[in-house]
Amino acid sequence: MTEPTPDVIAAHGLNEPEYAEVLNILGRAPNLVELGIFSVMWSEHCSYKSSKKWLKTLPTTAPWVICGPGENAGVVDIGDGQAAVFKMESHNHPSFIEPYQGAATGVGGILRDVFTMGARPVANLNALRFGSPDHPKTRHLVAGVVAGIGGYGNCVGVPTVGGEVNFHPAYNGNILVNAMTVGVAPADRIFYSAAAGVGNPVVYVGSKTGRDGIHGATMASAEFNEDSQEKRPTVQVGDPFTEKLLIEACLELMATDAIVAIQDMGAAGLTSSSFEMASKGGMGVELALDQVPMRETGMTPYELMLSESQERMLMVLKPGREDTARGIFEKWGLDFAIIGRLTDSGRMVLTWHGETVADLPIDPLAQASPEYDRPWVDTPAPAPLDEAALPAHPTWDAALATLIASPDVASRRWIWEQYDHMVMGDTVQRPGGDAAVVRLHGSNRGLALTTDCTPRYCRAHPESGGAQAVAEAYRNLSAVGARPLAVTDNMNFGNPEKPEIMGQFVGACRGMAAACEALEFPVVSGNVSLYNETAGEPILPTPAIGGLGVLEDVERMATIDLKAPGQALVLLGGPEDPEAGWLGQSLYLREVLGREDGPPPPVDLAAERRAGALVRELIAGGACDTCHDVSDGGLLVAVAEMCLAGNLGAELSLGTVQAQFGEDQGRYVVAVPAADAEALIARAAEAGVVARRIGTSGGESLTLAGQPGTLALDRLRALHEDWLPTYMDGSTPSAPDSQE
Amino acid sequence: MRAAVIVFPGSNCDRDVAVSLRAATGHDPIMHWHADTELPKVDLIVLPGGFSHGDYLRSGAMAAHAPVMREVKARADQGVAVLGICNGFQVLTECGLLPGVLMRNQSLRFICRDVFLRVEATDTPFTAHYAPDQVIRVPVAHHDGNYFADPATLDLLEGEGRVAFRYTDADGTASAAANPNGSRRNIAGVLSANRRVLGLMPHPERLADPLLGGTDGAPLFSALAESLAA
Amino acid sequence: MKATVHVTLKNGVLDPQGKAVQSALGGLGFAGVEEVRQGKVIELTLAETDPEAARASVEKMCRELLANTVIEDYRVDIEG
Amino acid sequence: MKATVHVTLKNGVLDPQGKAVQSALGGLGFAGVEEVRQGKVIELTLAETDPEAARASVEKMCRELLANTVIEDYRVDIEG
Ligand SMILES: Nc1ncnc2c1ncn2[C@@H]1O[C@H](COP(=O)(O)OP(=O)(O)O)[C@@H](O)[C@H]1O
Ligand SMILES: [Mg+2]
Repeated sequence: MTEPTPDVIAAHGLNEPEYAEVLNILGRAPNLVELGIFSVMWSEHCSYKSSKKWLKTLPTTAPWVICGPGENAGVVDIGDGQAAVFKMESHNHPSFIEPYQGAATGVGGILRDVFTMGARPVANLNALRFGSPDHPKTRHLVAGVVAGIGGYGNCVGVPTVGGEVNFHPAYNGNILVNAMTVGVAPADRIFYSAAAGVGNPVVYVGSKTGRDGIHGATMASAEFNEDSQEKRPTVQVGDPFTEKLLIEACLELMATDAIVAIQDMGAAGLTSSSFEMASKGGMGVELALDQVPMRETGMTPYELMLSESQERMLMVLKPGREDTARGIFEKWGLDFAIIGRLTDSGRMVLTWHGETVADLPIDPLAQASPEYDRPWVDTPAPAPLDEAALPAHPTWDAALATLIASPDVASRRWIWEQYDHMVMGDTVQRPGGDAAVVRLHGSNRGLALTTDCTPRYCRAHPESGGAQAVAEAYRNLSAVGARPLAVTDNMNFGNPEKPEIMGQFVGACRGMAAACEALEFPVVSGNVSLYNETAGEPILPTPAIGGLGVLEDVERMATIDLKAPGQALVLLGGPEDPEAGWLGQSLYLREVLGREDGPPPPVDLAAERRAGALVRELIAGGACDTCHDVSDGGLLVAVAEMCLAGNLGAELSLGTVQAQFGEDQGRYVVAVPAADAEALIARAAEAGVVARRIGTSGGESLTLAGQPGTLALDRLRALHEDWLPTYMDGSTPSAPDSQE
Repeated sequence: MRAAVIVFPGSNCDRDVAVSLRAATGHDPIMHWHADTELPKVDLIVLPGGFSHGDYLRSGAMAAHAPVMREVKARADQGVAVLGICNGFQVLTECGLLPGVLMRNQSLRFICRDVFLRVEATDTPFTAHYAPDQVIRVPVAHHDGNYFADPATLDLLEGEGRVAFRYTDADGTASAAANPNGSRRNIAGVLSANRRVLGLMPHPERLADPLLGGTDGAPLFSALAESLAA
Repeated sequence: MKATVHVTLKNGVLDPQGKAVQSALGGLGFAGVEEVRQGKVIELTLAETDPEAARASVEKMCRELLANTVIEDYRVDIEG
Repeated sequence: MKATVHVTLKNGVLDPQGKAVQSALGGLGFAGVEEVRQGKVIELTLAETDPEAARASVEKMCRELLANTVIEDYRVDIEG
C-alpha cells in the first residue's frame, strides 16, 4: 500500500507531531488500516489527550468504591453484597445531526457500558441541553431526542427515571445529550475488560458489522477505494430489540464461568475494544477480520476496524467454553463468531483471508497516546451585581408566574411521560421529585439517582459552577433521604485549544474536585465531550453530574409534595439574614428582569455537608417525609413546586425579592407537623444549620403574609404544566399574564 | 392456581407480572420460553407486556406466530384463562383470540402515566374482585394502544358485555379527555366470547404494591388466584 | 428475485399517522392536502427464481405475517 | 390529484425492522428470504391539478417532513 499523503493524514485528524510519533513507533509509514487505527485511538474521544491531566485531579476513592474511573463504568458497594455500576456518556453531535437515532444510540451505548460489567441495568437518566425555544430547530430536536431516548429505553425495558433539561441560546448549534445508566450486580461478580490467557479465544457477539458511523475520515480516504459511493459512512441506527437480547444473553453467560474479559464496542468499535482489552491485560491479539460477521458485502478491514455499528460486544473466553457461549447467543438469535486469539506478542496483528493487513504494538497506541497540557486562562471573576441598578421589580406573584412557566422551570411531564419510568416494577419515586428512587429488587432498600448542572453558573464562574453541580446532586439525593455515595460526570465543553475554554474546563474540575472531596462523594466514572462549538460559538461549560445514593429503607423516604394542611414549612440552610438572598446569575434575574449577570451563588461545602446530614437524619428518623431542595428560581419556586405536587396551598412570610427568589445554596424546605417545628429548629441549631419557619401549608393558593397578591393553585398548575406541551404543539406559548 | 408466563424475545414485563402473581398465589409462575411448544398444564396463561420482537412490523405480530402460540390457542379453546397485558393484548388480537387491533396512539407518542379505568364487567375470573362500575387507577405504558374495531364488532362486544375496562376520568366518566390513546369508545380491555381471555392495555401489575403508589391492580390477581384455584 | 409488498390500511380504518402527517403539512404551510394515508412497503430479496412461485410464496407471507388483514390490504409486485 | 411517496432507508443504513421480519419469516418456514427492507409509503390526495406543480410541492414536503434525508431516500410518483 502506498504511504498516506499529507491530506489523508490530516483527514484522519493527526497533526504533524502526532504523525511523527506514529512513524517513530512503527519505524515505518503506516498503511491505511493502521492510520485509521491511530486516528481513532488518538482522537480526543478515545485518548482524553486534552483532559487527562485535569481528570486526574478528581477524587476517585472512598471505602465503598469498588472500581473507579478506567473501566467501562464505575462500581460502588451499596451493601447487602450488591454493587451499583453506573456511568454517563454524551451523544451530542450525532443527536444534533439525527436527533432520534443519535439519542437512541446514546442510550444503547451507555447501557452496554453497564451490562458489560455484569450488572443488570435498572435505571436510565438523561441530561439534555437545547438551544433557545425560539430557535427554529429546537422543537424538532426536543421531539426527536425525547422520542429517541424513549424509543430505545422503553423497548429494552429499563425505566428512564430522571434527568434534566435546560434551554439556552448557547446550545442553538450544539445540543447536549448525556445519557446515564445505573445497573446492579453482585459485588463479587463484576466483570472487567483486561484480557488474559495466551491462546484464549477472542469472541465477537451481537449484531453484524455494517458501515455505520465510520470515522468521518473514511470520506477523505475514499480516494484509496474505488466505488466510494457505496462506502459512504452512514448514521448509526439503534436496534433496541437486539440490545435487549444482548443484555439477556450476556447476563446468562455471565452466570457461568466462561468469561475471562468482556468489553462493549462503543466509539471506535472493534479498534478501541480490542486495544483496550489487550492493553489492560498486557497481551497481544491476532484477529482474523474476515471472520467478523458482516452486514454488507465488500467491506474492507479498514471499515471493519472503524465501524461504529451498535449492539456488539467483544469477549475473551476460557478455553473450551466456546460451545456454551455459542449456545446461549444462538438461543437469543444473536451473531457469535470466534474472530481471534490472545498472544504474548504485545502486538495487534490483523489478518484478512490469511494476509496480514496491520501489525501494531499495543501499548504505544493505547497508553502512550498524546497527552497535552493545553494553555488555559482563568475565567475572569464576574463583577458583583449592583442591585440598586436593577430595573423595577414586578410584584411577587407576577414574577413567580413568569418563573414557574419559564423554559428551565416548567414541568417536564411531557418528556417523562414518553419514557416508561415504571417497567421493572421498582420505581418507588417517579420522575418529578428531587431524585428518582428505584428499589433494589426483592428488598426494601433503594438507589436514589439524579443528574445536575447549572451551566449559567459554570459560565460565570467555572469553579463555583463545578462545585455547585456536585453539591446540587448531593442535595437532591439527601432530599429524598439517601446517603450520597458517588458520582459520574459528563464534561461538555467547547474547543480546548482556546485558552479561555480550557480555563473553563480547569476551573470546573477544580470546583468539582473540591466538592467531591468535601462531601466524600467521589467520581467513579465519566466522559468528556470537547469541541462543542458551532461557528466558533461555544456552548456554556456544562459539567453534568450524575449522582447515586442509597436508601436503607424506601419506606423512610421523603417526597416533595405537601401532605397535610397546617404543617410548618421550615427552611434549612442560610443565609442568616432572613431578608438577604443571592440574585447574581439567578433565574429571576434572567427570566424576570432579562439579564444574565453577576457572580453565581457561592457554595459553602462545609455547610452543605451539615445540612445534608441533618436532612437525612430527619428523614431516616421519621421526623419528616416532605422535603425539597431549593435550586433554580429560589425559595418561592421551591415552595410552589411542593404545593403543586401535593395539591395544597401555603402561606409564607418572605419579605424581600432576595428572600423570595435568591438562589443561595445548601438549602432545603421541609414540612413537619406545626407542633414539631420548634424542636426541629433547635435540632438544626445543634447541627450547625441555620433554620427558620417560613410558613404553613394549607388552602388552595399560595400567598405571602402581609403582601398583596395571591396565586391560585389551578393557575399555578396551568402555568407550570402547559408551557412545554404548548411549545411542542407548535403554537406560540402563552405569555403568562402578570396580574389578575 | 398454576400460571405460566410466556416469555417472548423482547418481553420486558414478564418479571413484573410474575411478582404480582406470586404475591397473589404464594408461588412463582412458570416462565415459559416462546420457542418451547411443550406447555405444561396450567390454569392461567399470561402474555406479558414489553416489546416482543421489538414491536417491529406491528406490535405483537411476530409473537403471535411464536411456536408456543398454537398451544396457547388450543388451551384457550379448552377454556384455560389467558391474560394479555399491553404487548400481550396486542399478541392476542394479532393471533385472533380477541377481536380488533391496537393501532398507534392518536398522539403518535409513547405514553406512560396512571389512568383511571371503569370496570365494566365483573362476571369474569379476572375482574370478580372489583365492584361493578368501580373506578380504579392503573398505569399505561404504550405506543400502540389505540383500540380499533369496526362498528359492528364494537356493537357486538358491547352487546355481549365483553368490554372489560374503559378509560374514564376520576369520577368514572368516559370522556375524550380521559382517553389516553384514541381508543374507540374508550375501550381499554376486552374479553373473549367465553370470558376466559382478557386483553388490556393498562398494567395492573404496576400498581399492586403500596410502595409503588397504589394497589388498584391487585384485585385482578387475587380474583384469578381465587377463581382459578385448583 | 425481488418482491415488493405494499401494505395499506383498508378504507374506513382510521389512520393516526396519516392524520398527523396531514396536520403537520398544514402547519408547515402546505395548502390543499386533502387526505394522507400512510402504509408500509416491504422489499424482499428471494432466492426463488420463478416469478409465479415467488408470488405465491409472498402472498402467503402477507396473509400469515406481513399484513393484518383485519385492517390492512396488500399488493405484491414481483420484478425480474 | 394523487401523489405516492416511497420512503426507504438509504443503502447501508441498518434496518432493524427488516432484519426482524426476515428472521420471523424464517421462523414461519419461508426459506430463501435473503433480505428484507421495510419502508413507508405515503399517499396524498392533493387539491392541485397540475402534475408539475404537484410534484414540486410533494418533493418539498419530502425534504421538510416526510423523509428524514439523513438516513432515508424518497421517490415521488404523481398519478392523474
Ligand atoms: N470526566 C471524567 N471523569 C472521570 N472519569 C472519566 C471521565 N471521563 C472519562 N472517564 C473515565 O475514563 C474511562 C474511559 O472513558 P470512555 O472512553 O468514555 O469509556 P468507554 O470506552 O467505556 O466508552 C472510563 O473509565 C471513564 O469512566
Ligand atoms: Mg465502554
